[in-house]
Formats: sequence, structure tokens, C-alpha cells
Amino acid sequence: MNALDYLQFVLAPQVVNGLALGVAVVLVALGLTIIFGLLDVINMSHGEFYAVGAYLALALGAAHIDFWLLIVLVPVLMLPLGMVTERLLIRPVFNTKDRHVTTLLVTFGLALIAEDVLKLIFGPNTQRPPTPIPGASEIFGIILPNYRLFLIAIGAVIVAGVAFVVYRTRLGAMVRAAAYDRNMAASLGVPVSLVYSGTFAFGVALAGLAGVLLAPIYSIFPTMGRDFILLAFTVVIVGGMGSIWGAVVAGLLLTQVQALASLVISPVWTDPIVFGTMVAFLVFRPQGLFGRLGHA
Amino acid sequence: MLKIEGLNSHYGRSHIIQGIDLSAAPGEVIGIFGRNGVGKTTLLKTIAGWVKPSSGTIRLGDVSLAGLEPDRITRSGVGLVPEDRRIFPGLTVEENLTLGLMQVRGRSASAGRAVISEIYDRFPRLRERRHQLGTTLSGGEQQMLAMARVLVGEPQLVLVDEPSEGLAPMIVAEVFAIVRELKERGAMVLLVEQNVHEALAVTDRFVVIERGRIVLTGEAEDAKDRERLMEALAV
Amino acid sequence: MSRPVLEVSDLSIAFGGLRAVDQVTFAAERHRITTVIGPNGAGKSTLFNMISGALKPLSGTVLIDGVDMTGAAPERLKGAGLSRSFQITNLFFELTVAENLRLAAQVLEPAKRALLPIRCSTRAQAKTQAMLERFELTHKRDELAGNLSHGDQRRLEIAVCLASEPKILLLDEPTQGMSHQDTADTAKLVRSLTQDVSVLLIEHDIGLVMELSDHVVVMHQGRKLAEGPPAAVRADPQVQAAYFGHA
Amino acid sequence: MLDRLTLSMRASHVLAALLVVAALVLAVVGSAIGDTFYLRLATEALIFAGLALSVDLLLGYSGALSLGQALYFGIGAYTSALVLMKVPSFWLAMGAAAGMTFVCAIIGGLIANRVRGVYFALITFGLAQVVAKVVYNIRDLGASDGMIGIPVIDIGIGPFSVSAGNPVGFFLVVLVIIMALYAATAYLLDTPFGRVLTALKANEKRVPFLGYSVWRARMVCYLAAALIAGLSGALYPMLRGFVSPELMFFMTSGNAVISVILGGVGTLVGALYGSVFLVIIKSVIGSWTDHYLIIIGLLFMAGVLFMPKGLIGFVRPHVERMIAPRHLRETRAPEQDAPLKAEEVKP
Amino acid sequence: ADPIKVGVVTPSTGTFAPIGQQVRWALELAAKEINAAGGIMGRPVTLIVEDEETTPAAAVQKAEKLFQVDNVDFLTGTVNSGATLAVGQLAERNKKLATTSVSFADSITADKCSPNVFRVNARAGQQSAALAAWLLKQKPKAKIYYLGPDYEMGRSTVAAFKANAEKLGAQSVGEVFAPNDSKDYTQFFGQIRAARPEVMYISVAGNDTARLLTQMQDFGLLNSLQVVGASGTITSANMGALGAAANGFATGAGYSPQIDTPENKKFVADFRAAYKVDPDLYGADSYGTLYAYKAAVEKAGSTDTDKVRAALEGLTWNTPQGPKTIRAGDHQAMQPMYVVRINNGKFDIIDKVSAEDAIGPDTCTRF
Ligand SMILES: Nc1ncnc2c1ncn2[C@@H]1O[C@H](COP(=O)(O)OP(=O)(O)OP(=O)(O)O)[C@@H](O)[C@H]1O
Ligand SMILES: Nc1ncnc2c1ncn2[C@@H]1O[C@H](COP(=O)(O)OP(=O)(O)OP(=O)(O)O)[C@@H](O)[C@H]1O
Ligand SMILES: CC(C)C[C@H](N)C(=O)O
Ligand SMILES: [Mg+2]
Ligand SMILES: [Mg+2]
Repeated sequence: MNALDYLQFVLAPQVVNGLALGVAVVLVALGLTIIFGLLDVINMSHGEFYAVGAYLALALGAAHIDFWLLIVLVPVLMLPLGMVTERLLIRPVFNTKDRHVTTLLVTFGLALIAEDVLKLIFGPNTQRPPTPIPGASEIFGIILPNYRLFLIAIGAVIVAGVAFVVYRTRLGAMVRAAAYDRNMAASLGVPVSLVYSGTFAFGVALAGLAGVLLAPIYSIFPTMGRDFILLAFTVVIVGGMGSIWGAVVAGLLLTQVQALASLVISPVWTDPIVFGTMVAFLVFRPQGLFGRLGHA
Repeated sequence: MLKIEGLNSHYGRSHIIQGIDLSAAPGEVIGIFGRNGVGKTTLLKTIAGWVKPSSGTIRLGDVSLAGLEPDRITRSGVGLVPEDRRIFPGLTVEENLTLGLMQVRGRSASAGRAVISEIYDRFPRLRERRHQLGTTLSGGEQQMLAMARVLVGEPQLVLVDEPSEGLAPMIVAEVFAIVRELKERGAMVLLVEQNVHEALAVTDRFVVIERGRIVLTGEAEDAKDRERLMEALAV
Repeated sequence: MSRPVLEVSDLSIAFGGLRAVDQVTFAAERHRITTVIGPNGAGKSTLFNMISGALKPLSGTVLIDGVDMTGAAPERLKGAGLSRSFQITNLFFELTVAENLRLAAQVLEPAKRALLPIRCSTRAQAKTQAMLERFELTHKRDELAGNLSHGDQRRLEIAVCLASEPKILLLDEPTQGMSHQDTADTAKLVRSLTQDVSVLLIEHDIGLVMELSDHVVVMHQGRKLAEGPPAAVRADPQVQAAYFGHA
Repeated sequence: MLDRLTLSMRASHVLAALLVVAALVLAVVGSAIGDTFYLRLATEALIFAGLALSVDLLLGYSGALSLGQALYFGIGAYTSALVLMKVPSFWLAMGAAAGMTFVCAIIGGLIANRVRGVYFALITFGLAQVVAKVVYNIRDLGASDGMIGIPVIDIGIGPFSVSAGNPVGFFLVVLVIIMALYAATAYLLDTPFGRVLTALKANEKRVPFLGYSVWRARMVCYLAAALIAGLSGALYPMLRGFVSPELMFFMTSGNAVISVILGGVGTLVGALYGSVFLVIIKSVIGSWTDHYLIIIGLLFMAGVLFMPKGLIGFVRPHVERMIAPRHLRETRAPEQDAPLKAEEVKP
Repeated sequence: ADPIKVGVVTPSTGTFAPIGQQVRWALELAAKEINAAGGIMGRPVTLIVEDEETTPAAAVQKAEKLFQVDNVDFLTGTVNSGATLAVGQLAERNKKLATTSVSFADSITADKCSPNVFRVNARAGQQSAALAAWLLKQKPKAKIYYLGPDYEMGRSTVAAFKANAEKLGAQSVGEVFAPNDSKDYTQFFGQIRAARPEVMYISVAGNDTARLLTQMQDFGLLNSLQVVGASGTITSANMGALGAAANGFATGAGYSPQIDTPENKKFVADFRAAYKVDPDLYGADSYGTLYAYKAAVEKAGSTDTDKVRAALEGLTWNTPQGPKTIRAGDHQAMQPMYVVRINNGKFDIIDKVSAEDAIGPDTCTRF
């Protein structure tokens, strides 16, 4: 294969496809990083919320609700789910000393249940909603499906919107304060309960949104929640716990590492390489690429 | 008007506040004295809603505070400067201060900024350090921040727990000046202090607590009362 | 007189642009109480942090018993006989009072006992008992440290520092939050300590400073402003202006 | 004078003794009625209890949650399997497994002990994933299919010999080994060094100022935990005759954590009970319904929410009260109204 | 009469849960039919089902329970190849019989074969023989690109097809092994395009196929390529998600619901009536398994392991796929293999290879 061919057919598409995958990962990681960074809760059931979003989209889509409406509707429907989860599971253990561990454990339990419940309701088989934007475009000889182009664009919009809310409003500081010292925050007038459940629900809604958006590409099945979650966790860590920009940079970077490693070394070793990157990051820069959330 | 009657609170099974009655009128500063571990802090925490009273009433104006969530109590006009300052780590000085704005609902952003800038004028040290993480401040600076944070909310009732703890004499004077200023504005202050002498200079009335009960009350101006106070505290 | 137990020379550190401690030099004599005073934010605790290994100095040296210990890890400093308390109470809140003390006293045991059952650590046990009595905490020995009132916690904090029989003890505002009675008791206690240890103290209670100190170091904006015997320092107009605020 | 930690440890020993008695009863009954399955299931439960024990040593004492402890279990298992296929010697296999895990744990510990808290959890998780993936890809280790054909060995103990294929005999051998590991851990925790570990969990930042190296304490704890996991893992191929990469996967680590939580964190004996309980639950509910994950998940959540101290945490105070001297009868837990993390507070 | 118990260890959780579903349905259907027709030697069949959890460790534990507590003489259902191997070893040590109706890995009836293990479905090599023959008839000297899942089954299917196809003159232009549960296959598309293949052989399964093929469709790769693959690549479990992306996919399989025999028509109709979906090859092979056992027990006149083993070796019995025979040497079932092409959700049969031509050599040396 000559060099030009390699560039046009192999390297360039690899980078571009890596980008699309990166956006998908960032979408999933976004809610995770917010819950982790602001509430200090490791939500192990995030992947299952992502799955719930996808299944909701599937079920509502089957009832002839338009995809464009679903993009709004599903996250809105996820909000109460997030609130209830927070009230019933997170709140009771939130103010214990080992919050990290206990919340990690309850949400892990929830993940086990959610996966099984989805299977109970929707069956074990793989399903897929139709692609909302069919067709493909060719840019500089690289073929890219239109839906992926759309995904990259909407991904950017969502990230920007979320970053605005978290960084440009007082919300970030408020949530962090409430998470750290609920009594003191409450004594400054922060409506602590609402802040907790609101933040959690927001993260859950983002997971649901990711589910709606990614289902046409990645299909829907009960265990789909496990799919992105490892990578999303890695992204959250490498990006700096809770940092939105960190998650974006790390998401795009790691998927490139993955894409190029699968090309140059072998796809088999991509997982170890990506995890190795995470481990190396933790060892040399435990705080991650960027600082924590809540700093303006 | 603050009126506390028959207040009791517990930590688990230990009965800490044992039937306290206390009232304050606008513009009144009440000194709360007592040895370590008698329940002074617990009393303030109970009023602020951190500890739920097991019985008794707490009324501020016509609002009954007992049993409310701390944020509701705050919005009813109660501000707490806690004993160990409780500066939020991971938040800058300015963020710590802006959070104080949450105490009041419906204030415009520009009004909020004005209040903050006023506070900075009073505590120039905080302006200097505004972008530093709150917890990296020195002990004294943290105390200033803790007070400043509550002041931006302009509360009716201010609960101050050992504010002079760890402060240099110059700053101690400053702190008591703030208390005096609060009083002049018409706020009520419950001031817990070990620094009895300086505290008395700003208080109207005082109470002494022993094992969760009020064992002595008196007027700060009254020489006899003061004598009894010194005796009770073995100063 | 023998060589000072602690010699600090030209110690500096900066946080970002801020020189929190700037070329500070002083020495603490054996069996004496040396007190560091200064306005809030002068850099006193930061100085302590560098001496005790919690922060690495930017420049300068710290000698303990004539041995260079600059930037050594806290556990090594402990080995050299330095012990410190914290301005913000820093105990093992989920352990009982006795356990807190025993943990501190355990370093007295020879290393080879580290892997023998705890009841063989007789010296640590005895020390714990002695500390409980000396600090009047015996009736609270099985109480969790987190459940003590603030004043008791401050006392326990000192006891913990002392349990390891240090040569030099750094106390950061030990009487903070103590009632008058307790403050007085603590002062007496600190005074009595000098039989066994040298004390380096940070304190704002000026009465206490005057009463206790043998030597006072005044800090202001990171620098050493003055030093000398208590009375002389108090009379210094510079100190008056910077610290007491009524020159 | 008896203190609170020693007292709770003694209460744990009482419960451990109870477990041994129950195990012996099972052995007698099992051999009387000629059962093999339940004995072997119990053996497996004990082997995984060893893994849970190592998780509890880390989590319950030094406060470090490992989400990848199965890594050392797996290393022990693979090492033992490889040795057994060449030389069917019990002692050689155990020795090799111990050596191998020790070496690997030094490397793993150097990496993992650079970080704390959540990061420790994730790094241990990451390490286990990487190694599991590597094993999954190595043909010589059977790759994804794992290795079968590990012979049933005879275990020589002095003049006696027990076949690993003998359900009662092997059950007793495993019981002895796991209880020995438990005893060794308990002993370790009752030494001054053990108390330093407890202190680490309570307030790590303060420990160096008492004169102890945090790094060293954490490292020793990590190595000890890895060894326990490795030795337990070494028993697995003797029981089942195969190893597969799944032994290192997250589910294995996760089950160990679940066991510890169910049994009670920081009680040691809770890890053993939790593991036995989990195996029973899975086996019983698994035969009723396909959707047993829902039940396990619910149980697990309920455990964390309503029994934060686990099964043992529930029972042990009663035992403590029974064996306690008067002055220790009442200890109340601190009420939670303080801020949570000391981490960022200035020293 | 007391029932004959058959143990079933098959996944109901994990990635392979959909396959386990087909296995269970088919076995239940077969058991119901057999019992309705008077059972085996007059004894009814009962199935005892346990979850494989897709891991060998769980499978072995469950299998042991079935062998020792429930005292089954015969066990089937394992999906994960590692689980099949581990359970096989257990069966051997317990002197019981185990079969798989799903696992492909050649090793099960080759280098890791066991006297107590039988495979009732077609292994990787068999599937390839028919498919390669058909493919090279269509496109002589075809340029083939291979994409397999990265585990033993994936590697053995690719190796088997490659060997078969190269023997017939095909040209291999590249291969890649993607990790199981890959999300995005687009990262391989560049390499694939650059290699300019005419044919692509894939052996991923389940959700992975759904992703791979729909992503190929989105990227326009399906337009110019003939995609062929392993028999488990497309089944009723992922057909729904694939939609049009499945069209034209060809595979060598031991089964298609389209097989035009009365037995199969009846089987498909019954299956659909009971479970509302078509059986797939796992269903068909599992269904046949129980009939093989029935035939063997009746031939042996006993459920004794040694006797049933002897009866199974060389046994020929009837299945919806037509008669199958178990080769005595390695316990691998021989059966005619079909080339099946998918056309709008239907598995059209387009070619057929006889059982003898498909099976390949017996390399088992253990017994
Ligand atoms: N979180 C808690 N849980 C259990 N008991 C507590 C808790 N906090 C305080 N106590 C106990 O309640 C009693 C009163 O404590 P409190 O802090 O109100 O005393 P205080 O008067 O403020 O003392 P100080 O002057 O030392 O601050 C003390 O005996 C203390 O041990
Ligand atoms: N980690 C840090 N980052 C930035 N600035 C810091 C940090 N630690 C301390 N400072 C600053 O250094 C200065 C000295 O602080 P230090 O705590 O030493 O004061 P101090 O003399 O002990 O005061 P106090 O009497 O109030 O305790 C303060 O202005 C503080 O804000
Ligand atoms: C650590 C987690 C990302 C694990 C994930 N929930 C799983 O079960 O695979
Ligand atoms: Mg107090
Ligand atoms: Mg200080």
C-alpha cells in the first residue's frame, strides 16, 4: 500500500471515526463526571441509565413519536427517575464518612437490578431504532454517515450548554458546598435536598440523552449499559474528576489513542493500552488533566 | 424577637440541652458562657437546625423554627458562624462569599455584587485573597471569611460561636466591632465566647450554661452580675 | 549553654506569588518555651508546617539537635524527636481517647515489637495510662475522640503529641477554644513540660504569652519582625503597630 | 487493659469459632450422607472467602477499596495451575503462588499506592482489567478458553495424604488454610503495626506526625492482602481442575466486595460469613429464577442501606456485650454532623 | 416411571443470554414432545435448568450441582467454549456425559476432546467447508478480508475458513481481530477499504454483529462487498436490529428455518406457536440434542454413562435438519451443511454440501 493510500484510506478515516466515537464517549461521560465531580458520587449505574434512555426512545419511537421530540422528551422523563433514585438510594448514605464507597456500592446494586429488569421487560434480543438521518457524505474522500456528522455537532452543543450551566452559574459552587458540608451549606440558604436530587437527576438525564442519541448507531440490548461505562470512567479520571473540559479533552484523546493503537499495534491490545494510559495518569497526575468541577 | 422555651436536644442517647429558656429582642446581644463541653455549641446548632430538638419551641418573630430544615431556618433570618468555621474546601474565598448570598431570596445580581464589594471593603485581606482556596487561608483569615459569609445575608438573628478563637488581638477587636455593628443595625446576636472580658464589652445580657442548663443570667452592665459571672466561670 | 535544640535559618516558602514565610531565622533553646506570635496570616502555621515536614521549604535549613532535617518527612522528624499539634484539631476521631494516645506512644517501643501482639507493648500501655492521668482524661478513656467537646479535644491533641516523649514539641495555638479554667490549667501544664522537652508555641492569648514564654519571635507578613524576651518584645513599637493595633 | 478494638476482635473470634464448628458439622454430616456437591460448594465458598478476607483487610482496616483484588486471586490460581500440570505437588504450588503474587504485588503496590481513595479503587480496577486482558490474549495460558486438565492431586501433610478429589478431606484442608489466613490477619491487626493500619483509615494525614510511614504501612497491608488472595486463588484449580481469565474479571472482585459488605466491613470474620452467605444465596435463588440478579441486587442494596455494618455488624455488638468487661459496655458512635472529608483541610 | 433428568446449563445472564434463551426454548419444546409421545423408554424427561452466567467458573459449579445433587446423567446447553471445556472435564471426572449444541471452538472435539463430551452442532471447520465451496464458485480467486472476534472461537472460525478458502484459490488480503463487545467497528473500516477486498468474512456474534453490519451499512461498505460469515453471526436474536443490513449475508450453517422437510416445517411451526419467534440454528441443534439422547438411551436400553456413550458413538438420528451422525472418533456430529443467504429476514438456502465433505479430519487422539 502506498503512503498516499494509507493516508487517505486508513489514517484519515481512522482519526475522523475516532472523533465520532470520542463524541459518543464524551456524551456518556458527561453525566458521570457531573455526578462524580459535583456530588462526589460514583454512579456505577450510569450505564444502565444510559440503557434506560435508549429503551425509552425505542418504546416511544414504536409509538410513533418523532426522534426530534424524543431528544427532549426522554431526558425530561429521566429527571424524575433520577430524583427518585437519589432520594431512595443515594440520600440515605450520602452523609456517611465513606460516601465514595457506599454510593458506589448501592449504585452497583442498582445496576445489577436495572439490567435484569430491562431484560425482563424488553427481552434479551438486540434491537435498533431506525437511523433518523440516513445517508452519508463524502468529505475529502472520507465517507462519513450524516448521522455521525449530526452527532458530532449536537455533541458540541450539549457540552457547551452543560459547561455553561455548571461554570457560568453559581450552581457549581453551590453543589460542591452542599456535597462537602450539608449543614453549613444549608445554613447559608442552599436548598440542599433539591440541589442533591437536582444534580443527580441532571446527570441521569444526560445519560438518557446519550442513550437516545447513540442507540441508532450502537443498537439496544439489556447489557448495553456496560459498554461505554469503562471508557467513560477512564475519561472521567484522566480528564480530572468532575471537569467537563477535562472529560471532553480526555474523551477525544483516549479514543484517538484507541483508534491509533488498534491500527498500529493491534485491536486486541487497545483495552490494555487505554487502561494502561489511565493507570499511568493516576500514577503521575492523580488529579487528572484539569482540576475539579466547581471552580469558575 | 427570639423566644426559646423548654428546649431539649440529644446526641444519640446523651441529653445535651436540658430545658433551656432564652429570649432576645432586636438589637440585643446575648453572651453565652460556660466551660468546655457544657452544650453551648449544641444550643446554637439546635437553633440553626443542625441538631433536631427533642422538645421545646424556638420562635423568631412569628415563625416557629424548631424542626425546620437548616435552609428554611436560614431563610427565616438566622445566620450561623460555626465554631470550626467550616470554610468549604475546593471553593475560593469569593465562592465562599457568594454562597452567602443564597441566604436571601430574590436579591438582584448587582445588589449581590454590591454587598460583596462592601464586605471586601471591610475585610481588605479577603479581597486580596479572593481567588485563593478558602481552606488555605490562615486561621484568622478563615474566621473573617466565616463571619463575612454570614454578614452578606444580613440575618436578623446571628449565632456566633467563639469568633475570637485564634485571632490576633487586633482582629479580635475587629470581630467585636462587627458584633457591635450588628447590634446597631437591630440584629439579635447570640455570642458564645471564652474571651469573657472582651465579650462582655459588647453584650447586653449573658447566660451561663452548665451541663445543658442555664445556671445564671445577668445584665452585662450590672457589676454584681458580673461578679457572679466571674465566680461561676472561675476566671 | 548547649547548642539549641532547634535552629531555623533563612527558611522561606512561597504560594504562587505570595511569600508566606520569608527568610526566617531563629533558634529554640533547650528546656525553654519559645513563642511565635504575629497577626493572622503572618506565616506562623506555615513556618510550623515546614519545620514539621508538612511542607517542603523553598530554601533555608532546619537543624534539630544540630542535624540537618530540612524537608525531611514527618515520620523521620518524629524519629529525631520532634512532635507537633495542629491549629485545627486533628485527631483520630473514630478511635477512643486511649487508642489515640497509645498509637502515639507506640513509637516508643522498639521496632521489633511492631509485630508482637499489642499487649506486649508494655511501655506504650504505661505511657498511655500516665497521659490519661496527667491530662485528666481517664474518665473519658473509652469515649471516641470525635465525641469529645472541643476543649477536651484540644487537650487530647497536646497529650497525643507528648505521648511519644519528644525532645521538642511544636504547639499551634493549644489553648484555642479552651475555657479560662482550662487555659490556665494548660498554661501550667505547658510550663511543667519544660522539664522534659523544649516547646515551640504559637499563641494569640497575649497574657499567656507573657506569662509562659522565655523567648518570643514576632512574625509579620512572612518575615521575622523582632525577637527577644517577652517584655522587650511587647514594648517594641514596631510590634505594637503590627500586632496589638494600638501603638 | 482491654480496649475496644481488642474486644471487637475477640468477638470476631467467637464468631469465627462458630463458623468452624458449623463447618465441622457440615463435614461430618456431609461425609455421613455421602454428599459431595455441598461439601465442594462450601469449599469453593471458603476459597472465595479468602479473597473476601483480603478485600476486608484493605478496606476495613487501611480504608482502601480494591476493585481488582481478583487480580491476585487469578495470579495465584494460574501459577498454581501451571505448577500442578508440571509437578502435582500441593506445597510447591502454594509456594510458587505465594512467590508469584508477592512479586506481582510489589509492582502493583508501587503503582496503586501512589493514589488514595476513589483513585485507588479505580487503579486497582484498571490493573486487574489490564492483566486479565493480557491473560485473555495469551495462547500459552489457554487464552479466553482458560486451561483445563489440571490433575487431581494428593496433598501430603506429614505422614498423611489427602486427595483433592476427596470432598471431605479437601474441604478440611481448605478450612484449615483459610482459617489460618484469618488467624494470621487477625494477629497482624492486633499488633502495633495493625493499629497503625486502623489509624490510617481513621485519619491518614495525621499518621506521619505520629512517626509512622504511611507509605510503608499501606504497602505492607497491600502485600499481605495480595498474598492472602494469591494463596486462596492457588486452591481454586485444585478444587475445580481448571482456570479461566474470568477469575480475574471484575465480577470476581465485585463478588468479593459484595461479600465483605454483606458480612460487615472491618470485621474480618464478616468476609467469611458474607462469602458463604453469598454463595448460598446465589445457589438457592439461582435455581428458582432466572432473574436472581434482581434479588442479589436488592439484597445488596438493602445491606448497604439498612445494615451498613453488615451481618456481623448486626450480631457482633451482642457478642461484645456478652464478653465485655463493664467499663466497655457502652460506646456510642459519633453523630454525623461534621464535614466529611479531612483531605483538603490544611494540616 | 421415575423421570429421566437432563441437566441444562445455559446462560440467562450476560452477553450470551439471547442464545441461552433459544437453547432453553428448544429443549423445553423437545421435552414436551417426547413426554407427550410417552417419554424415553416410558420414562418422562424433566429438564433442570441452571444459569451458565457466561463464565466457566459458574458453569462448573452449576454443572456439579446437576451431576451430584440432581443426579442427572446427561448435561447440555453450555454456550461459552471455555465453559463447555470445563464442564466437559467435570463430566469426565464425574463419569457423566456432557454435550454442547452451541460452542464452535474446534478444540472441543479436537486437541481438547474428551470421551465424555459430544458436540451435536457443527464446528467452525464444518461451516467453512460449505461456505467456501459456494463462495469460490461465485467468485473464483476472491479477495477476502477477515474480521473475527478476539477469542478462541473467533480465531478458530477465521482460521478454518481461511484454510478452506485458500485451498480453493481465494486470496486473503487482510485480517483483524476485534475485541469482544466492541462498540465501534468504524476504526477498522479504513484498513478494510484500503485492502480493497471483494468479500468479507466475519464471525462476530450477537450484538457485535448488529453493530458491525449496521455501521458498515451506514458507511456504505455493504454496497460493494459480499459479506459471508460464521453460522452464529446472524440469528433471530439480532435479526431485528439488523434490518436491511442483513440482506445478502451468506453463511455456512447446519440449519435454516427454510429447510424444506416436513420435520422442519413442523418444528418451525411448533416453535413459533410456542414462542412467537423462529428457531435459529442454536434452537434447532439443541432440539436435536434431546432426540439424540433419546435415541441413544433407547438403543442402550439404559441411562448408564458407558452404555449411552457407546450408543451415541456412531449414532444416526433424525432432526429437523435431516439425519445427523455422530462420528465415533471425536464425538463430532456430521450433518449436511447449507449455504444460507439472508433475504428480508428469511434464511434462504442456496447451496448444500454433504456431511462427509464438510466434516474434515478427525484429530482427536485422547480416546
Ligand atoms: N457529634 C456529637 N456526637 C455525640 N456527642 C457530641 C457530639 N458533639 C458534641 N458532643 C458532646 O456533647 C456535649 C456538648 O458539646 P458542645 O460542643 O455543645 O460543648 P461546648 O459547650 O460548645 O464546648 P466547647 O467550649 O468545648 O466548644 C459534649 O459532652 C460533647 O462530648
Ligand atoms: N497552601 C496555601 N496556598 C496559598 N496560600 C497559603 C497556603 N497556606 C497558607 N497560605 C497563606 O499564607 C499566609 C500565612 O498563613 P499561616 O497559616 O501560616 O498564618 P498564621 O500566621 O498561622 O495565621 P493564624 O494566626 O491566623 O493561624 C496566609 O496569608 C495564607 O493565606
Ligand atoms: C467498574 C465498572 C465500570 C464495572 C461495570 N459496571 C461492569 O459491571 O462491568
Ligand atoms: Mg463549642
Ligand atoms: Mg495559624
